[in-house]
Amino acid sequence: MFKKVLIANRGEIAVRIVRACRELGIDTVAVYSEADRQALHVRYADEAYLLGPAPSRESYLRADKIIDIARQCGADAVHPGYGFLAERDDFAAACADAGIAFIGPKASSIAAMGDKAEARATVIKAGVPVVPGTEDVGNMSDEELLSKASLIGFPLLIKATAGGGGKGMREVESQEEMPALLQSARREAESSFGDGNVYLEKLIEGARHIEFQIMADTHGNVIHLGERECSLQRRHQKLLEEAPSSALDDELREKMGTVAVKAAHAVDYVNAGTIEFLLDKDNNFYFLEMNTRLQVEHPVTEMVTGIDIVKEQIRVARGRTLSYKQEDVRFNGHAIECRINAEDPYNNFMPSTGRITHSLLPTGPGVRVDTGVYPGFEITPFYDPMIAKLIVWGETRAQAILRMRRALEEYRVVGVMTNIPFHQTLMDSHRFMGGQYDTRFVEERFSMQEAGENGEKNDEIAAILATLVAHRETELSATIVNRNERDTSNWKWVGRWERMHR
Amino acid sequence: MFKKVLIANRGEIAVRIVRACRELGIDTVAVYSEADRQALHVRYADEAYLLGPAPSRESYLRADKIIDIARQCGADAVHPGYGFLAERDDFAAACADAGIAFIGPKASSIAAMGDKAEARATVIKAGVPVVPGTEDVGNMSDEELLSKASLIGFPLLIKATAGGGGKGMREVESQEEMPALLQSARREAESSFGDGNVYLEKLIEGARHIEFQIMADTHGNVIHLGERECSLQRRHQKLLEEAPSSALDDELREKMGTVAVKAAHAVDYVNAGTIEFLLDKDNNFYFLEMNTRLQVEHPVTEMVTGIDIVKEQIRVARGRTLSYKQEDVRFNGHAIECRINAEDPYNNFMPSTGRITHSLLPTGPGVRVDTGVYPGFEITPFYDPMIAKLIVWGETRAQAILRMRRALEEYRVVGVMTNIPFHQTLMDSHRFMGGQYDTRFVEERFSMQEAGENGEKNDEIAAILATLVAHRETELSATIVNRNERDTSNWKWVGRWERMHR
Amino acid sequence: MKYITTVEGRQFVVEIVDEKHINVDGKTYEIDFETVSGQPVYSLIVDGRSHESYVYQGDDNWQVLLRGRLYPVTVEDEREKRLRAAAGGGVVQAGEFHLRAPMPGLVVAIPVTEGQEIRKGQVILILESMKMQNELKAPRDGTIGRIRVKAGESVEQKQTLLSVV
Amino acid sequence: MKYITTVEGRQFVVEIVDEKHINVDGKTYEIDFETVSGQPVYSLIVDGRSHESYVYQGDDNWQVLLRGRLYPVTVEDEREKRLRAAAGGGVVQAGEFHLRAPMPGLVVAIPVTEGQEIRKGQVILILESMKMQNELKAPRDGTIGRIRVKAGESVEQKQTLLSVV
Repeated sequence: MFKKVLIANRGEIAVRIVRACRELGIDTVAVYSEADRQALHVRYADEAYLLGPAPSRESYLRADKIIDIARQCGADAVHPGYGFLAERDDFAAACADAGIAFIGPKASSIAAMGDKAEARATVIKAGVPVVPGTEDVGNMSDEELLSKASLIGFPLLIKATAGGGGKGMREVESQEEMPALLQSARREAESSFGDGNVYLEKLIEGARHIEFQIMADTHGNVIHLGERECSLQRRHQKLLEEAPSSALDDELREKMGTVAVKAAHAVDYVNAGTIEFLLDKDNNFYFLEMNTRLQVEHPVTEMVTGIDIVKEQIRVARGRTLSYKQEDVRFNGHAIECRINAEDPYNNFMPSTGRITHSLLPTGPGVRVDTGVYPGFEITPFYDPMIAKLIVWGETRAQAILRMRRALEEYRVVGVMTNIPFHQTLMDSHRFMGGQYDTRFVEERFSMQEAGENGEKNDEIAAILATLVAHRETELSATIVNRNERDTSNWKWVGRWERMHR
Repeated sequence: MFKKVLIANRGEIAVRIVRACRELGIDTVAVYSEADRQALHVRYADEAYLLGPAPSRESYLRADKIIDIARQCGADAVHPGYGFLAERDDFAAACADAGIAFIGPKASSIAAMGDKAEARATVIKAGVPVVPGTEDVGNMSDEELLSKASLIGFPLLIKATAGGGGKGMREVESQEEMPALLQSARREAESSFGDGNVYLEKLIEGARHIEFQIMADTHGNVIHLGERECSLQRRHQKLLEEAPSSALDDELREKMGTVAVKAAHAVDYVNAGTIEFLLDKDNNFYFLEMNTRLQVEHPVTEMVTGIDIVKEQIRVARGRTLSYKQEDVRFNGHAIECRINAEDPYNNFMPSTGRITHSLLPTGPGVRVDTGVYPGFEITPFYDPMIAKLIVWGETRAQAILRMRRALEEYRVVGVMTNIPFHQTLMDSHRFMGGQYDTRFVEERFSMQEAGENGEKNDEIAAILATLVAHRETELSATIVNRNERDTSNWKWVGRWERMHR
Repeated sequence: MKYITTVEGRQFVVEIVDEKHINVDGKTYEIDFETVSGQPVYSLIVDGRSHESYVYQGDDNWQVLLRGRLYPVTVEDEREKRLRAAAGGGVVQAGEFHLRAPMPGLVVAIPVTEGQEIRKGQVILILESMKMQNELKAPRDGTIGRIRVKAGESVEQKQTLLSVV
Repeated sequence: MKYITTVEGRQFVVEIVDEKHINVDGKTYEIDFETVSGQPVYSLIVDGRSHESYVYQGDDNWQVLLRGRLYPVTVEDEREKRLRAAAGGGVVQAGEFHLRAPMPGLVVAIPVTEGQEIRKGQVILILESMKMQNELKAPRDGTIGRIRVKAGESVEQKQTLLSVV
């Protein structure tokens, strides 16, 4: 087994990887930016090295520095997590050149799947169905794209060639609005991936986003661990994922799983990866893209299969054969993951920054929380707003939903706004309970306000609470007029009073 | 289903029951003592009523008040948890008389099993093997006991007739020391159960403490959910439990399980219960006692079977038939529970009280924490010292141990001393890893010091840390000589400085 | 002490009788009200019902987060109420509006120019933070006044970006 | 600033060079030392090795809890060291010892009487707390002095129960 693994990431996923290494008896090396000195992955790791200033370009994207550190500290492998350098084939190659194992696919597979246009071409050859769109390999001018658009037909999607996570993605209703949207798409793609290339894809309406988890070893074995339902998105950002999907039956699952495995074979894939499909109302499915890395939502698959995906990643990266054959993979119960973001659900999901002053995690049976934050930690504007993943397991989907409700109600975070109320409202929505939703549901058919109407209202209690707090504050502020008369007990009050105003 | 359940308990188990009710859509009613106004079960429940002053006798043992509250708030069931009123047949009867469902066995079963001496007599009739001892029903004088002692032979155990959890239990090596030990046993029994009666039992040496989880419904169905290994004890207090036990193979498991079910039938048992056995080196097993309630360590069984025991308790109390048949019960992987107590492992496990100022819970895959405390909560001397249960699941026992090590290392509690270091040392002990231990292991063959020698030492880092802290404190105390010159920022320092001296 | 408290248009007269009692619209309740962990998290027991809420100050009101629902609440004592009534009351729609940065970030684009007429809801600035592009919209119709930042500039939280007159 | 630091008999000379450097027995290390969440929990990075520890004050030393192991550490600056040396050093065995309650609880029994000769380790008082009976033992041989409490009495933490002379 590896002796020492460097984790080229931050936040909850870095912590997740530290845990997997610990449980395999492997030493861990954290890297961190100036903003993350107190981050949990730094606190938990055996070694920690500073990369540079807070902005990603000067820290977590500094491939060169990271490889130097790995060399100097004698790490024999690097785990990239997701985001940052996870899908940069040049980084994977550089690790290999430095004689350091990259815990992920071969550089060539990342390149093949990383360029979305090339990926489409590759899987089409392998006989995998894709969404109609521009088949040409990247680099198209606005003019070319505008002309192609009419052939594909509207509505359509502009997507970043180097893209992922909806960045640089725009939806186009008509020829007229397309030029402006091309601009903003290229701009976002440029700032996110340093590559402004985009391509077009027909928009499948009423579609679900279904993805399959792939595990492959270096001996040619490729299996899938079933699907994840990821249709609940906002601005192409996933908000909630489930396994299994209420849209699939065993037959369709096997059919799509087989195609997913075929797509992975097409780029002779190794390690963990995810094949994303669009599934339309008539159960036609189209290859969307492959994420050549560990996925944010991998825990829902772990909960229903009992397989530790990160540990398995490390094993196969070491050259071991997969611990499971396809027939060993059994699905048990239902799992749901809510992404807890530092953002204000009552103000257009505006990101929220600040210091977490208090937090109470939901625990108990069937509840798992993956997080990189804790009370006293500062949420900065430099990285993505996800501060935790709340995952629950239940014998049935209904039980999982009831458990998630219970867990969300227990979860307390003070210091930043979170989208917990959004998830609570979602849990109460009848369409979600019925499993009847597509990728448009959140944006087009869900509103915090309307949905709220279903839940019981409690104006009077709210009035009483606000009045009591207002009253108390008036009294407190009164007690601190004369500073000189303060004694210790007063300071405590003041401290509290100041916190209340943070 | 029930509409409203009153939870006649406190701490982690009250929270556990609130969760089960929530997930079944049942309203919850908490009761609390003056010391528990801010306890988690009060914060989480839908309703909360004050019982009285902190001491149990004036609060959680006030059966009369609790039943009045249940009546007045319209609760249609009461869950007693464990301890307090859980094994008081008069309380179960009183609930029935008040037309409130008691979520547990019939009063008659509690009575039959509650009097340890009678219980022995009952199961003997049913053909269940028991440890040799005084067969007579309680109420024996010291003289009678002393005379019986020589017939049973030494070493032997004095046990409280009304007992449980090792309270009022004493081990006797010889006739000489017996009178004194009888005194202290009766004294402790009196103060714990208001009943000073004791009986004698032969001491089985090198024995393991193995218990079976029973679930029974009102329709005569009784099943077992497998065993729990509870041999790791100190002063007859369980410290760590596992499922399954490394001492059992499938054949022995089935044999003991069948006997356990037979013992439950003997008192036509209903709801959840536990049959405790002693298992000697030659795999002979003896009925010890039946705990006619939910057990502290029930989560390890939940982790390996996937069955929510508390929800099932509520269902069968409502008159439903069991959701599972014996053949539906499957065991998957291995689970371990560490009881996290507020006590000082470096000072004879002396209880530790105080306010928890900081806490960081271990989370992530396969980790579950059941707790009733949080940062800001005060640990008082009135109730038992268990502040949390840390439970992990692994595909194998080895993986469970590695995961528990990881979780214990992550767990931070500041404000009270905990026995976390004890568990960490235990996880490193070779005999524990080998699964080779009996009920005497912790007291006779385990020492924090010796065991520690295995682990790596780090004197130099400890020296550096202590020096840096001492240095910082000297500087800080210097900054606060002149009180009048303080400004806000200073107050913060002072607050911190004061906390550091708590 | 008497307060006039308004929740989404609904008005309550709340009187703090003493530590353990309040009166709402003439009905008296027994209450037990405590702060949890010295945080703006409050535990309130009213006649046996246990409620926990995160209560914090909004720009001009109180925000009460209760069971996954946010209640905007205004609390005024009688004096304040009278004063506002005298002042003609109601929230003032006119006057200059200053667009402030809701969080630290990078100004990506400013699709408007000084003096330009704008509509309520129109995007007037794009701010990038946490790797997301956030579109800041006009709160009402008006004209763009002074623009204090330019594209490519990093801004602090609450920094004034531009004004709408 | 120079300190003489002793861990279980092992002595280290630790010099605080500056914010980022210390010198231990002549060897200089680069360090990054921070407290976490304003708690006595410390994060220390020494030449890349990351350590986290709970450090608190014992009666006459520092207790360092590091990776599940407790290190009792004494830290003295040179002046203190010299003073102690002059005073003859070593922990004083003689003198009156006051048995204090390690936690609040109920005195269950006092199996000794004033003036009674006792041996080190002998049980001199039984205190019930958290439903457990805790036997408090004599720290050394001696004679029971004044007994300040009686069975059945509730006592506060740190309250003096009796003395051993």
